Amino acid sequence: MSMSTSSHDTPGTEAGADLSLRALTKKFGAFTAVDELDLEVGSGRFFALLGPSGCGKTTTLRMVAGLEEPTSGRIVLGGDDIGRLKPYKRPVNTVFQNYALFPHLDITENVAFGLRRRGVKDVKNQVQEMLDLVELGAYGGRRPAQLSGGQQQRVALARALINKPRVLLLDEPLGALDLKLRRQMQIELKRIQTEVGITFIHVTHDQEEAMTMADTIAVMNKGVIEQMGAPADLYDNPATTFVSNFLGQSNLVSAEVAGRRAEEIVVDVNGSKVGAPASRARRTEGTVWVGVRPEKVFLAAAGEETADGTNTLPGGVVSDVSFIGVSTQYLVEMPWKQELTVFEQNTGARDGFRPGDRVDLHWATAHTFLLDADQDAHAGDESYAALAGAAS
Amino acid sequence: MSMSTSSHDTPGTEAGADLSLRALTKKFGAFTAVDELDLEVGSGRFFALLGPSGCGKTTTLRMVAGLEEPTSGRIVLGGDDIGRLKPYKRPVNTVFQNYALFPHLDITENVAFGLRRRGVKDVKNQVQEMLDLVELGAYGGRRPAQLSGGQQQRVALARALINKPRVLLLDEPLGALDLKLRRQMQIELKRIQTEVGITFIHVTHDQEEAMTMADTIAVMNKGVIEQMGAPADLYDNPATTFVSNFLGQSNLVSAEVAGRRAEEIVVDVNGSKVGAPASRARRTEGTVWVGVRPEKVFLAAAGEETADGTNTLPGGVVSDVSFIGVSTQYLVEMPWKQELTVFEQNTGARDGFRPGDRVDLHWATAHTFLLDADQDAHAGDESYAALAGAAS
Amino acid sequence: GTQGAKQAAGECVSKDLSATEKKMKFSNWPLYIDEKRVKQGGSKVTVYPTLQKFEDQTGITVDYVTDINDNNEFFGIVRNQLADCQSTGRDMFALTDYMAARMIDLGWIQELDKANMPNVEANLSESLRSPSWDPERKYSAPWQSGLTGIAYNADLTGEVKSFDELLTRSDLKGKVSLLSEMHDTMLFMLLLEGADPADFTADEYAAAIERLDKSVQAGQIRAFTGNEYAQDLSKGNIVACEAWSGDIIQLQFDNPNIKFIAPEEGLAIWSDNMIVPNKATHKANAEKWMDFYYQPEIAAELAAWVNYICPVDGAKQAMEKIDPSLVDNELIFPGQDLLAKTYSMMGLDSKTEQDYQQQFAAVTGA
Amino acid sequence: MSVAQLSHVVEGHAPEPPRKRRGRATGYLLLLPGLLWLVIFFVLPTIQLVATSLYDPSGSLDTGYAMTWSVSNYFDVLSTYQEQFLRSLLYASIATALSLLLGYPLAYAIAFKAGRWKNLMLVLVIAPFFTSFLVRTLAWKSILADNGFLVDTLKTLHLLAPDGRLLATSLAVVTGLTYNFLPFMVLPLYASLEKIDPRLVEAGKDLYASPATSFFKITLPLSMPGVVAGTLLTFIPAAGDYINSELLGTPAQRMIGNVIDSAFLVQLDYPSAAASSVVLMVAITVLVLFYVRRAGTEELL
Amino acid sequence: MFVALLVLGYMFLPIAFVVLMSFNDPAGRLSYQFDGFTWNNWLNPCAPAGMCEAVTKSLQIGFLATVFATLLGTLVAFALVRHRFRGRAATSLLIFLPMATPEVVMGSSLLALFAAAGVAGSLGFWSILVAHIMFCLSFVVVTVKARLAGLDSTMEQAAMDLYANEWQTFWRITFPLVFPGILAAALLSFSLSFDDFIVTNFNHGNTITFPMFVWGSAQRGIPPQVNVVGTVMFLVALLLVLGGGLLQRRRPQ
Ligand SMILES: Nc1ncnc2c1ncn2[C@@H]1O[C@H](COP(=O)(O)OP(=O)(O)OP(=O)(O)O)[C@@H](O)[C@H]1O
Ligand SMILES: Nc1ncnc2c1ncn2[C@@H]1O[C@H](COP(=O)(O)OP(=O)(O)OP(=O)(O)O)[C@@H](O)[C@H]1O
Ligand SMILES: NCCCCNCCCN
Ligand SMILES: [Mg+2]
Ligand SMILES: [Mg+2]
Repeated sequence: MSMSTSSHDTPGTEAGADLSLRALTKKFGAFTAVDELDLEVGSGRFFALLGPSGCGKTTTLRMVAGLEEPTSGRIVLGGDDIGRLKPYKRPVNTVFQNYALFPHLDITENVAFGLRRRGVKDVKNQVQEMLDLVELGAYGGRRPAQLSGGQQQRVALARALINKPRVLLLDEPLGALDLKLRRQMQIELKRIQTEVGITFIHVTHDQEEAMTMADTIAVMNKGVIEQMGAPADLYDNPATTFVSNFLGQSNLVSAEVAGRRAEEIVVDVNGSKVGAPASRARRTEGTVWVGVRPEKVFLAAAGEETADGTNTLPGGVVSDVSFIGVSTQYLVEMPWKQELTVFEQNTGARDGFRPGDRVDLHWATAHTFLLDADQDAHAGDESYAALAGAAS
Repeated sequence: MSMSTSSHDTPGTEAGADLSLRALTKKFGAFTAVDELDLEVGSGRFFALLGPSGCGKTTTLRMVAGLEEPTSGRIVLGGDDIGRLKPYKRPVNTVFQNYALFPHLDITENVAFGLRRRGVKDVKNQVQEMLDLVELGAYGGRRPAQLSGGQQQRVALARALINKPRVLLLDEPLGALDLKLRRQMQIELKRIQTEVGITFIHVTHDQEEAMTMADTIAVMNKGVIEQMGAPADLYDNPATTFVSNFLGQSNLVSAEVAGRRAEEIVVDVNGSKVGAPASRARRTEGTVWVGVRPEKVFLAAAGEETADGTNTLPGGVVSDVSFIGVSTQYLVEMPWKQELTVFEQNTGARDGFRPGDRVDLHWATAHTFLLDADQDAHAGDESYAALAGAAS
Repeated sequence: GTQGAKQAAGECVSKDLSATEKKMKFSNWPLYIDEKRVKQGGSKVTVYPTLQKFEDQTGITVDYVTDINDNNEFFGIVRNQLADCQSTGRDMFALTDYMAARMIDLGWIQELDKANMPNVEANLSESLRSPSWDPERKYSAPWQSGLTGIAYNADLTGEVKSFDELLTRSDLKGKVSLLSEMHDTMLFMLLLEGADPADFTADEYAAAIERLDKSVQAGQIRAFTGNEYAQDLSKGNIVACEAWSGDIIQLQFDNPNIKFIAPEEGLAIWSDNMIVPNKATHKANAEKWMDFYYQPEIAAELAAWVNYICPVDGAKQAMEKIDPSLVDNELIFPGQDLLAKTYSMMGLDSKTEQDYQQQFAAVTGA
Repeated sequence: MSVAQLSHVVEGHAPEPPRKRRGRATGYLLLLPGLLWLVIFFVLPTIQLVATSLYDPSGSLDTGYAMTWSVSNYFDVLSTYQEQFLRSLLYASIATALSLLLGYPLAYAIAFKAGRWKNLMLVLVIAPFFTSFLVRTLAWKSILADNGFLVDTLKTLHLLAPDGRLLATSLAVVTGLTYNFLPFMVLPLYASLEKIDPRLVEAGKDLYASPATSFFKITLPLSMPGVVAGTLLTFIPAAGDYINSELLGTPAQRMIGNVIDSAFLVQLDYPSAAASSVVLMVAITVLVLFYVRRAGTEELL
Repeated sequence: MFVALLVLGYMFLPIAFVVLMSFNDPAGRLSYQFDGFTWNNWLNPCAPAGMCEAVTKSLQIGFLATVFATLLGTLVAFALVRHRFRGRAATSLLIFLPMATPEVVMGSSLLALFAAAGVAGSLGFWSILVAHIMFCLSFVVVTVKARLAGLDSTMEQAAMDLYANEWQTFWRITFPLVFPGILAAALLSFSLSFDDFIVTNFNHGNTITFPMFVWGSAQRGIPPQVNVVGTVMFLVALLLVLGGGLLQRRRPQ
């Protein structure tokens, strides 16, 4: 599998470098953590690597940083093969998940560390500038233990950025922060990246984080990249059940391809005819998964409305309603006993439904996608996996 | 301040007990962590205590559990004053944030601990039943270290529940779990509470968690309860800027009360007249904060639409657009330089706006609330606090 | 296995450096030389008057150390070196007859040059001139002789008359110490058994050991000690003990109620002998020392302080000038009556010695 | 449980596998000087000790000792010094128990109650090490002296019989041993107590455990690694000590250490001395293994 | 807490006595009770013949034993934590055994070896040193190992990532972070060596260390200056540890 986002697809600064991983593989004994991975990252990009725990994200980053030796494959940075260089010879820096600040050095010395190792002059000023950039100008004399989590995080960032690496690797740098602080730091990080124009490769568990920050997302699973692209592309047009479930939620319903009209594939879902754009069909015959995002679905009282160009699944019964402030989340039980999810923003424009209400589900044909039915409908659904694991 | 939710408001099982805290105060030296707190929790309720870090949630819970001695005030459970009982004499159990499982005992013995201390017979069967309830029937022989975080969490729950306490205290029991697992555990917890009918008092930082799980939420700030009620009530009708910011996000705009017509207060926002239901006005004269939730606001191209019963603020310019899958978040800069936030669900019904587009903001009069302008507009906005703190 | 410890004569002698190095080191017992406390730079220090005289007269600096507490213990300290033909760091030490005998037998002791010691030749008491283990005094010269008897603290107990009382009197229980050297203590035990210490059988010895063990088991004996008994006796932890004559007289300066008596069973008599070990590099200096202390006046001055039996003829006369009250002191110049009550233990071959020592050790627990 | 596992108990944590495989050569190179040192000056001597214990007992200093594989030495010392052997183990056990009894509250207080005095208290536990062990034991001898202030006071208060004494008793020896090895008990206890999450104790109280029950069911079991390490570090040196018995006891309190010391240094009876040493070492190893196995399988993680 | 203070009191009773006696002006030659106050012992600490020489010997041996044991032990600890090799279990056992061996046994077996090797006659400074290094070694390994095992390896990775080569990583990161452990080990070694009597007693030849001096003088009457040395050592320990703690706490603003 080979994918690429090169810098000429989207405008970006040219300060970073093209990073390209070629058939990169890492085995731990018999276990393959990263499997013939191919990847191109354009310079100046904010690239997010997303995937479930254990899929090989950290291992990939460590190979790029030189902290792990690849079993095979190459790592090319701006034309040079850096795959066998010692970590301290690579123009690549890392922001570690636990920050890994040096507890015995003050903030200034932490940030200055890389420059000093390279014998750079005028360290003082550069450090001060960098601390100002991360808004910690006044904290240079403190020890890491005297800073809060968010501040430590920014020190780690400054310590890496000051070296003007050609690629900055971020391994869940926000993982340890609490929700609100995390959102705040996301904005900071994005601001800084825009300012410095360095290529960022950002590993995260948090899809919302990936979607708001990155210009390219790669979804990784079991050592390989399942899909890669701009956030909205990936979200709207998932290529696999794994991606459709892992990135946001999806309703996936089993259906049979019934025919084709113009640019549309028509499928039969338990007797209802539903259309999908041919361009979003990953499979065009036989059994397929019909997919639609919960927020794209519109609930209507049974039999009430229909419009042209709209798919309808009738006969649902509301089984659960949860109010979550911004929106309300409905579970609707369909006649074939499957529960589908529908999100409705609480705009206040209309009253909601209650459990027991009979409803029809409507959505635009354009928002439908078709996936290969051979794939597991629950792939990538971690809460499902957790439940299954617990019950086993 | 005194508030109550009693069990006859909403049907609930009667297994739990009414808990009532009266003028409960806890001082640490000169610092007052909990300040004359009054609280009534109806039996069988799922009660959520929400508030920023350090506001006194844990201290309150610890006083109820008996792990901290109140400086003054009373704790009454089902009519009995338990405020001076030793912790091990109280029919109250706690699920600790870090679980606090006994590492030297296996799961069965962890769960059996409370029963054994009370000399209960037939411990074996009860433990097995309880483990089955939390879906860990097969794990009795393991040590806590051999379980995953989510599993440990359920053991902690089982260990507390097996004692059939009259009140179960949960101090951020899900805080350490990752996002997806957390959502999964929320569903579990809610299911179990429904099944056992015990009064739950649940402390959390996560508003979404509070809103989906609890039937009553109390928002706490600096040792006192700012507001209490059903989740939707609290969300739609915040009494203070603190609540409006802490529970979800709010746009708060400074305005002058300009008059009153029927059940509506009219205010002037930088020249635009905006209405608010009198029932949702916490202040009816002079300077006020006009509040509206981001998801209630509808963006339209400048000058395009208006409807009756709708408030409009014209002259905005889109300054930032973030796609977050389910919805898109807009920042709109108003003529008076304030940035307002608007959420729009990605229903696919229309194309979004781009940065630079000129837009008007519209929302239903009914969704407007008015707050006391003496309050800090940023109270309870933790990301703002974090930013301010970092810059200081 | 290990090699035997015996050395052939003359094999381990080092070159004598006395001519160039005006110094020597002498290991001796505590309470065995005349002392004086003098103020020096604000604090009191102890000086040894006769030793100072020696240093002044000869220009030899003497390192005088009191690190002999018990013959066997000291043997243990120097045996490795001597058996290995290495220096002990000492030029001379004073050991009791049987131990001196043992070391000479092992070939560890250097022969003395009598030409350097005219005073010794002239003044050594007749009775001490030819012990069986060094008939010609080729290797040794007595430092002092002494008596082993009983001491008690009259402040803390009534008179203790016999060794038997020491072992049996209930008011003394746990406040009695005996000497840790087998030769000292077993001599009295043999007397109690009715055996002759100068000629006893293994069975008699076994019976004596048995008797000692009973006292130990009964908790009568608080300690088996070397010379350190003096401390516990003066502190009061011990109220009565087996003791060496001169020590006790010296303790009387600080506490007149500490008494020395001759037990009804008799007394032990012994001499401590100056000997020069192999590899000592200042033998000639040591010989000068011996010669110096065999001047009657010096000997008397020493005896007047240490109160041990003086081995030097003419010292009694010299004493007239120093302290006439001591001329008739039986403990310094014993008469025939006293000497008649004294015993010493017969010589033992090394095999028997080892066996007896082991039996004794098993009782003393050390 | 093997002796290797035992060592981990003493160290208080399980071995963790090396993180990264680096050059083996470097590893061996780092080990070499230290291990060589231990082999030459610990292992070889121990082998020599065993060899010496089999020398011909009828040898003597004068003749030297021949290697005759005389296993009988063992029977001889066991029968002659049986009493001292047993006493050593008994005293060491009592002293260990007393140290535990005294050391536990101290370690507990330092870990949980000392607050800002914690460091100071820890220092106070370690500092006595620097005042020579002999000097302190001699100080005890003076403090407990028959005519000393302490005994006089106790006699005046009728807490001690008029002819009673403190010095030169089993009590003095055992308290001396307890005193000397108390820091070896307190430090590991403190280390393991400090690791205990106080919330576990709170959880216990929340689950109906009274303070006493909480202690026995939670705190104590969780501090077992410290208890095991502390008791070993106290028991082992105490069983071999002879200074306390020598200075504070009488011949009736002599321990095997005295026997070994005197046999080696005064009697110069090498075979018996070595045999006694070996017996002591074996006895301790067996006891310790037995103890660790019991403590290990029942209470340890 | 009360019991704890009592226990601390028990631990300090003899030390208080030692401090008191360091000011004693003994009336007689064999006095071990407080007869009167004087500064003399403090003003003339070296008055007793041989004592200061013995203290010097002990300090020398303590210092050298500390340096060597700390060096060798630290290397072993690094090997154990950071390297993979055969015979790890045997090595751990070998490290543990000296701690599980009573001192008499250790001292006597060393003497047995020296005797068999025919060097028993030349024991002294070197044999004491060798023995002290031996028994301090295990304690060093255990102490440093604990610190090293607790060291977060991402620190070192971060350093490498920040252009520090292996050597710089070791000296700038690993070593400073492990240093408190090494220091603690060194302190422990020094106190074990300085305090040792039993092992030394077996292998000292003609060399007199401070404990040997105390033992010897205990037989003839302890000079009060011994208490001065005891008091000074105690104060030095107190200052060292407290000072070290303060130094760690004192951090730039
Ligand atoms: N040193 C190692 N030895 C053996 N297996 C390893 C090693 N490091 C990682 N693995 C395995 O390789 C797989 C990938 O690990 P990696 O750390 O890259 O996952 P990840 O995607 O970063 O997961 P997470 O999101 O949990 O951090 C995992 O199954 C892990 O157990
Ligand atoms: N033992 C104590 N001594 C002094 N102050 C304390 C103590 N315990 C808590 N406090 C203070 O009391 C306040 C309330 O603490 P509490 O733990 O109840 O907060 P919380 O609401 O649970 O916060 P969080 O969400 O961070 O858990 C805090 O400012 C805290 O610092
Ligand atoms: N204070 C001097 C004591 C001398 C004792 N000498 C030896 C005794 C005989 N065994
Ligand atoms: Mg990872
Ligand atoms: Mg809390």
